[in-house]
Amino acid sequence: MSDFGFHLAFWSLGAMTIGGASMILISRNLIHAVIWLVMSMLGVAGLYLTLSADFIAVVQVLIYVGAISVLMLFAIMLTPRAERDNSQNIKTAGPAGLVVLMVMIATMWVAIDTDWGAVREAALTEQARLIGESLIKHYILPFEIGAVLLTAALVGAIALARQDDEDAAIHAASLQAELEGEGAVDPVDVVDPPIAADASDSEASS
Amino acid sequence: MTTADDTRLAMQGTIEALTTGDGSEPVVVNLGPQHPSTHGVFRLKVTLDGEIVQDAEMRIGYLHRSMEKLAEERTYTQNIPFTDRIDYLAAMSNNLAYCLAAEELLGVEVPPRANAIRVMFAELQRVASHAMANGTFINDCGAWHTPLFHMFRDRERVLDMFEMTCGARLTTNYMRIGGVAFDLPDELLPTLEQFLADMPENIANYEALLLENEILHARARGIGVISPEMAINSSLSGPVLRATGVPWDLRKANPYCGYEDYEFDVPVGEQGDCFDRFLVRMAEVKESLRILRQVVDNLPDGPWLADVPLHARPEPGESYARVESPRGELGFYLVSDGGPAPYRFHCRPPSLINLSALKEMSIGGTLADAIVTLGSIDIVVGEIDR
Amino acid sequence: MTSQYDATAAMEIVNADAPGAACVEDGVLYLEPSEVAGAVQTLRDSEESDLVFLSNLTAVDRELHFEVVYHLQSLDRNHLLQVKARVTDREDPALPSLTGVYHGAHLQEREVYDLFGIRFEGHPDLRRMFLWDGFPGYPLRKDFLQMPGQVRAGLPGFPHESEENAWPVPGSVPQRPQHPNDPQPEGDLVVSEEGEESS
Amino acid sequence: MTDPAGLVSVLGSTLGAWYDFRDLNNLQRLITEWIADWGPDWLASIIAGVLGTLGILGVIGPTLLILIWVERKVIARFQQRYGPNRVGPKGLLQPVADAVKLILKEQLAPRAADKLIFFLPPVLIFVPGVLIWGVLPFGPRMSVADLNVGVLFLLAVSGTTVLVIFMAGWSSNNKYALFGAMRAVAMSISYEVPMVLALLTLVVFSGTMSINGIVQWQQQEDVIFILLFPLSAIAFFFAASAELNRTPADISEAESEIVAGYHTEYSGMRFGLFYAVELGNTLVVSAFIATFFLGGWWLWGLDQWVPSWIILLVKTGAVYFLLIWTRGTLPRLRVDQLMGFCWKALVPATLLFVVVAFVERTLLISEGWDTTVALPVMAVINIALTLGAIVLFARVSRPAPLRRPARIRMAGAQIGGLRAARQVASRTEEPQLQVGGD
Repeated sequence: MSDFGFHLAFWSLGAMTIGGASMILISRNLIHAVIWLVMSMLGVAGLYLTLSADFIAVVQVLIYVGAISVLMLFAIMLTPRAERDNSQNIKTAGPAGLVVLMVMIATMWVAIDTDWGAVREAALTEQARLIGESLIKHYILPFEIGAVLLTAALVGAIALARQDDEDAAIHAASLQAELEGEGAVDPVDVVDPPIAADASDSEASS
Repeated sequence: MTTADDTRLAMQGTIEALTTGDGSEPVVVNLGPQHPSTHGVFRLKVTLDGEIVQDAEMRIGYLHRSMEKLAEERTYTQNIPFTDRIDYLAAMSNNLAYCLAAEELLGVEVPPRANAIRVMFAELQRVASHAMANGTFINDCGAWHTPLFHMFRDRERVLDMFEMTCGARLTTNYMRIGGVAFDLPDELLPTLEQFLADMPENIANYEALLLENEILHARARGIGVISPEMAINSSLSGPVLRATGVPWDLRKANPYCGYEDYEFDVPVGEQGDCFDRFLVRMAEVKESLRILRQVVDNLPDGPWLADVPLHARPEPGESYARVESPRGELGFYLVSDGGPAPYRFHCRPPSLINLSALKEMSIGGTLADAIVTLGSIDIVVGEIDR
Repeated sequence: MTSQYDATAAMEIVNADAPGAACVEDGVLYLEPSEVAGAVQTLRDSEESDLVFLSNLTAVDRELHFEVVYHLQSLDRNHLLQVKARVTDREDPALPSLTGVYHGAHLQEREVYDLFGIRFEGHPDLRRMFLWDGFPGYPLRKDFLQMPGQVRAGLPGFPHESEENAWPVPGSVPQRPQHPNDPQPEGDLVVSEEGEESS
Repeated sequence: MTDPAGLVSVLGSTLGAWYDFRDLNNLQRLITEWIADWGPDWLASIIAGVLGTLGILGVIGPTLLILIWVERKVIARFQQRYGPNRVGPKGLLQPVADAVKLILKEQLAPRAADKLIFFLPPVLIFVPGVLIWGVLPFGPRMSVADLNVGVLFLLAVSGTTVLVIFMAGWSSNNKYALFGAMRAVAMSISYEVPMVLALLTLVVFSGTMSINGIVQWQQQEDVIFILLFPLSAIAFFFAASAELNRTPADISEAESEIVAGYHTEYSGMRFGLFYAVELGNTLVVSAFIATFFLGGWWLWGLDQWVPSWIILLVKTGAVYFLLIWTRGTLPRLRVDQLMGFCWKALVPATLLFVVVAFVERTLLISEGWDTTVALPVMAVINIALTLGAIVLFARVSRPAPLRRPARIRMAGAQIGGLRAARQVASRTEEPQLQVGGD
């Protein structure tokens, strides 16, 4: 591809990425922010394409746009009052901005200072194969550790999500007791299910 | 409001959330009044926790036409067309029930041919109504109208026969106090013969398509279950009651129009779930065809309308007549004060009363189950609201 | 064939449990309004009457009082009993609710409340059903929207019986001018006469 | 390969000439080469891209219009109706009339809707809908972009549709729409897993991620993948029809439950766009099923005689008919049943077949077996495995209420209440009707 096309793509994708990222900061609605984030991620995927990294680009879309942003939306939807204006924590904005600015300057300095040794070669064709081979040959240990970590995280997430009804009942009862001014309550008292299923109704005459 | 009040409220909210579910807020969804599955302007207000129904409350009255009041201003004969509009999917049954009540009040003897014709049309109406009920039920289970249209084909043929006989398809206004309005036209019996000849194959087709359908089983079995005790206590009737295993059919229990002369059986279900209601309706269609066969074979000759004055003034008194309409026990309670119009005209609507247990049937199931349950009860909003 | 359950037998069953709760007039069982729920429960639970099925529940406005009518059915014994209760207070009519005895009474009692205004005490959810909250009056009462000229609701008689019964009943429906169905006043036929002349 | 004396030869063409309608790529190549002669590189590649896009749109547009008619006609035949037959010959212009009507209709937006996000989805949903066509090979060289990560591209692009659906449902400020969106998202996340696994089977076995590569592998080995991996084909078919929101998996726009799901609030042409994309997606999924599992543009040498894209279209039509058929026949599953089916049945089954594919591929390479013998044997083994898995699933997965048969008994002389009910139920004779059960 000629320089003109490359520059056109690079600058428009860069604008898309940075514009999307800026809009995340500006937008006060969390759902809007996620949608801007998606735009930013799509820009990054496009930048990968200009680097002839097909595989990474496609994976970027598959994972970040198709999965992670959807998960974020899910999380926001399941959070009470997610549509609330999220611009309240204005007190911490100053220090946080300072930290971010410093990190950004450091990153840019590294980026500019490093000699990247730009390669002007034909695109790698069999990227997936190369990545796969390096993953299971050179980087087998980190790959395995990552896999174990992810499995552990998965199990942990399930364990957390399956919070027992018992816990909820105990919590509710203690709150109730507090409300009535009775002090703490013995958990044993409330473990019984609150409503016993009426067995007589479910028995047909058969 | 003080801060302490705020805190109390928040705590109460948390307690509620913790005891009702996984700490999430319930969502209230209005199914209706305009909704594809409420079969008319019926509104079901469901409170959902995720997809689970926590509470179901029905709001009705969108189709209320104050028929009971209007009927007090019209003569006994003039009231017959109202009964068509009460349950517009089973107009013949409603005509019949009202005429029985009026005849009881007036002490009219109905000629045998009229009785046979009444049975014929009541059973045809049952076939048509059950075709509609089962078709829409499968639709509520999510089928893309295919079984519905197949069953509509049968219903169309029944309606054609109605049209042939009395000129109307839905609001028939065919029954009269003392008989029926017109004798059967010549072309009716051959059409009915053909219909009776074709139906077994059609029913076999439906059974092949639907009875062993695993998805239908998964959607309808064990859904909307009600026990026979609860069903009787809730005054449920018709296929909803019979699906629980209670063999209660007014055609057998209190035969009218000479039903005792016909041989038929009362199908009952076992588990009282939506699928049993569907099966009971399928079986009832077959029994109706059996009755129709006998009616056609033993059709008596003679007058079809007793000599009843159009301007009848019944003696003061009251009557309560019931028939087994496709939806259940349909009763008319008439009170006369000796005047030309009923002093009180009351309809016992099976659709409305069958909804008594809707809440109990739907709570604990998912939203989709509630829809299937509602579909299996087979409501007609005209009859609910009157 | 469903038989009518003997009202006297039913009275005996009820009175054995709550003396004086029931009486029979003209072959119809009348219940003491305050005892309705208990009496019906007795009839339901009694082995002999076995009236487990509430077939119908409605009311009739007898102008001096309301009559609430219950049709109770025994399925296994296949008999029907008509039970009535009189509510005399027209200003604030009230009756015990049957919802504790029959679950099926829920909607029927709401309907009666909606259209007659009879309160059923103990009903868990007594609201108007067909009409909206705040609807003025109770339509099935005979004095609902009482018409001018002391004309009673309902049909007074057939037109052939008396001149007075000819439609429209005087005073009941306001005369609409110029309606095609109305009998035209004299002198309005000029148009047609002209038409005849020109033709 | 010698040029067979086919239709094309009769016309006196030689392979690779621009008028060889078997491979329309030649025409595009002619144009781009001509531009490259005098113009800059980038213009040629842009023109090539535009031509490809136009070609795709030229295929989708009219096909959609015809497909609406076909679907309605076929469904109507299933339902003993005539279907559209008033507008134009045989009702062929009905979709046009519908489109005109939709365009003329007022476009409503709920007052409380999130306006920007509400207006975007009907447009955005077109992007993946069109992009996905780019990697579909219509012939040996007839695809707009023959990516070497084509399979991944397909999954990535189809995955973004969910986001658009979510935007539509969320911004409508309607509970039905929100329910539809939540269901669509939950279902799409779930069903992507068996879809990926089913395709992974093919990728592992054929050793390429290029879609054209997979077709060429089938051509080379003279076998279609549905014979080798029938369970993957079934799983992919079901997962795809779930992603397409078609009965029996149309829970995200379940008419009888949540009216129209995520597009409840869209009116006029906005709804029309959703509808069109949905139909277009159905077509493209049929095409991909035909490509992956039925050999795509290849059909045991017939592709030498008949233009390859016609073969693909015929296969697509067959799969599409199957989709219409299931839609016209089956009721809808419930949300939890659909999810359960995905996670408890499809994912383990497809995972099993990924392992099977690994083993078989490794054996083929390491043992150096003759594929003409080994592949049929493997096909037989895999078909047996598939049948076994299906039977096992049918046995194990039935929930408790379905294990008992539903019975209808006749009351006979017993008419009455509970006592009669007990008598009827205690009868020992065969019930009148007995369905279901183990």
